[in-house]
Amino acid sequence: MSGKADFFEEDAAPAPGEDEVLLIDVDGFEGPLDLLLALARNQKVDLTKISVLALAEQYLAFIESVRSLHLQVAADYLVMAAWLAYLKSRLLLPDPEPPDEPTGEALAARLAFRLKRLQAMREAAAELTAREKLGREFFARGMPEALAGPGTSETRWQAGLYDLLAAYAAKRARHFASSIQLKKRTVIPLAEARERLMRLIGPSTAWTPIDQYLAEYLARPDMRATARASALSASLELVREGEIELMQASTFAPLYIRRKSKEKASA
Amino acid sequence: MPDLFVASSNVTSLSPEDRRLHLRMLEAILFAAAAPLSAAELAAKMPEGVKIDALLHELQTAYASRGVNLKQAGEAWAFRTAPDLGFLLEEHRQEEKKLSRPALETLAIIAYHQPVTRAEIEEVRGVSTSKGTLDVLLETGWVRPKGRRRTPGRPLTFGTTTEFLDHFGLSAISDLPGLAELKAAGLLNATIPPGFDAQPPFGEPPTEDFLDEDG
Amino acid sequence: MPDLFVASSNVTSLSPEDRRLHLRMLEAILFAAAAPLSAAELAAKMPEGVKIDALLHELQTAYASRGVNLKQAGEAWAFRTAPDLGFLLEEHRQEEKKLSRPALETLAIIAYHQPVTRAEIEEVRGVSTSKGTLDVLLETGWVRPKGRRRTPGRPLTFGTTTEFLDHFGLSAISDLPGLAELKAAGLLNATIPPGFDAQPPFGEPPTEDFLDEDG
Repeated sequence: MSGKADFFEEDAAPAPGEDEVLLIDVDGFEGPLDLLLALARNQKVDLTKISVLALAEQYLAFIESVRSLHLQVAADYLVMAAWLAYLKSRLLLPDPEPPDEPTGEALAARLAFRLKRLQAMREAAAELTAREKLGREFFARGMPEALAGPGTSETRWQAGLYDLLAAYAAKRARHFASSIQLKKRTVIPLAEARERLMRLIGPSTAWTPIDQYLAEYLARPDMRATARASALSASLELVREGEIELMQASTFAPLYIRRKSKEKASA
Repeated sequence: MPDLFVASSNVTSLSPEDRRLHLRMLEAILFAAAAPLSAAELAAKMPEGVKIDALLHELQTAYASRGVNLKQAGEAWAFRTAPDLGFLLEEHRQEEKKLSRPALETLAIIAYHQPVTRAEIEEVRGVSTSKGTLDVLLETGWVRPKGRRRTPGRPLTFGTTTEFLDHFGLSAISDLPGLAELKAAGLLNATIPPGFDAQPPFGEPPTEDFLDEDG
Repeated sequence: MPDLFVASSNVTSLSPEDRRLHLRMLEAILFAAAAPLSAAELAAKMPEGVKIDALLHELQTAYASRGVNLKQAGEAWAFRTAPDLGFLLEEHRQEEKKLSRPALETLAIIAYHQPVTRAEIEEVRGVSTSKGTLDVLLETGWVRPKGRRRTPGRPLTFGTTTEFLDHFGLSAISDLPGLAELKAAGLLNATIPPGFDAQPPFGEPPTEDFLDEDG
């Protein structure tokens, strides 16, 4: 790299435009293989000539850049990244080969095969859509005549497989919904929380962490959330009424509670 | 203007390729038409200056001895089945009816849970099945009584027929996707409670007397 | 007037009148139906012992250059207007079923790899199938279950239907564009075929020592 490039930020990244396009499209990728295929196409060479190593590096760099922006990266992209990092190490350090495992070259070939296969199916899909189609370029008889059927019944019943499956699925779904045993959630009502809190605080006017009053509930995982929520709501109500005072040093810091002294309350 | 010459020229002055193309065009238009078309309507769809009457009569002659004839009714033209082959057609058009939702549900439950009794169908459907629904299904030829359950009351069980498989393009009942497969395909929008088999309960040993099929 | 239907008669064991009647009947049946009819369905409507395949091919040849063609779609047959005349019939154009990119890709994978399981489709695409892919394809009627794979779990396989072939103007699955080439390149294999050239992993230009092949 020339020294000059260091002075000009825009020269540092060889193709910032392309990266930006990819970043914007990150949600548009349908999984890691799709992203890899897009990167391979960016190599602007025939798929048969892609460098799997270069591709792995581009993918890892891309995921890194996305993560550095604190964007959520779906787990399967990270799994692919981990695998590509492994592949990279296998390609760069071919010795010693772990026994009973395919060589780095074999792994790379496998990846290239999957990319080529996906690309082939993309092209096949495009060719299918480009075909002359019924109802678009060629047509059926506009005035069909009813053929004599084997039976003599007056009605010909119409039903498709999709309708049949959808009907069954919908019926079962409703059945499941009605047979679901909802676990009875224990919820502490606000009134109860309020009464309890006042009783526990008692006459004490010393700052005490609110959790201390809830210790009995906090030990039980199923009660923890509802105990905290009810206690907080009740305490806010009590503050408004001038019964108690609340104090918190910072976000997520312990919440302290005390009875408002009567002298102050009356003052 | 060249148009005047085209208009005044007779059919034979056209190249054989053009005449053949015009016949092909007319054939395709008449075939795809949803209603009989008058010569004027046909002419409007054809290249300008085409002698529509001559073409129509040529096509009519070409099809005169075929299984399908080009018929003129009043001003309008249409392809119709040759009158002597009328026996191939329905005398009165069969009414095409869509299977009702309850019938479709019942059919699906019979297909998935066969052999199944009426009470069992109702248990899955959550509503009582009207006699009409089962009658319709029996009429379709897709469902038939399969036997009697060896339980008190010896209730009749139902199952699907070969015609059912043919109609729905299935090679076997086991081709029906199971609950997990329905969910994976995006057809089932519910959590399958544990204990429900991923696969439908096919091939269970029958605990019943089969009806004599010939009887 | 030239006979537009110059049918070559190879089937000579029948009297010419009988053969002609059979052709006319077949023509009438196929003209009357809007949907493709299978050779078996056609045979059921014809006199017993008729060589349906020979008749179908004869009819297909007779109509090959016409405005209406006899098209094969797998096991089934139907008359369709010639594709080059589509411009005349724009009024009949139906709104195209717009498939999402994943659905189209899945359709192509099912068409080229059939019978194929959902897991195999996902392997090719590298993502799990989302809702609105397989269910939408089943809804189009182009895709259907094709039996279960004899592997653990007996997964359901999918394949394409007659409607798929009819819609895309394919006479058989083997008519899919590029199918033979893809097969030859091993790209329809589930696993990497032996001899599939390992890609140069270090980004070198592909080594071109073709001389080795003879050695």
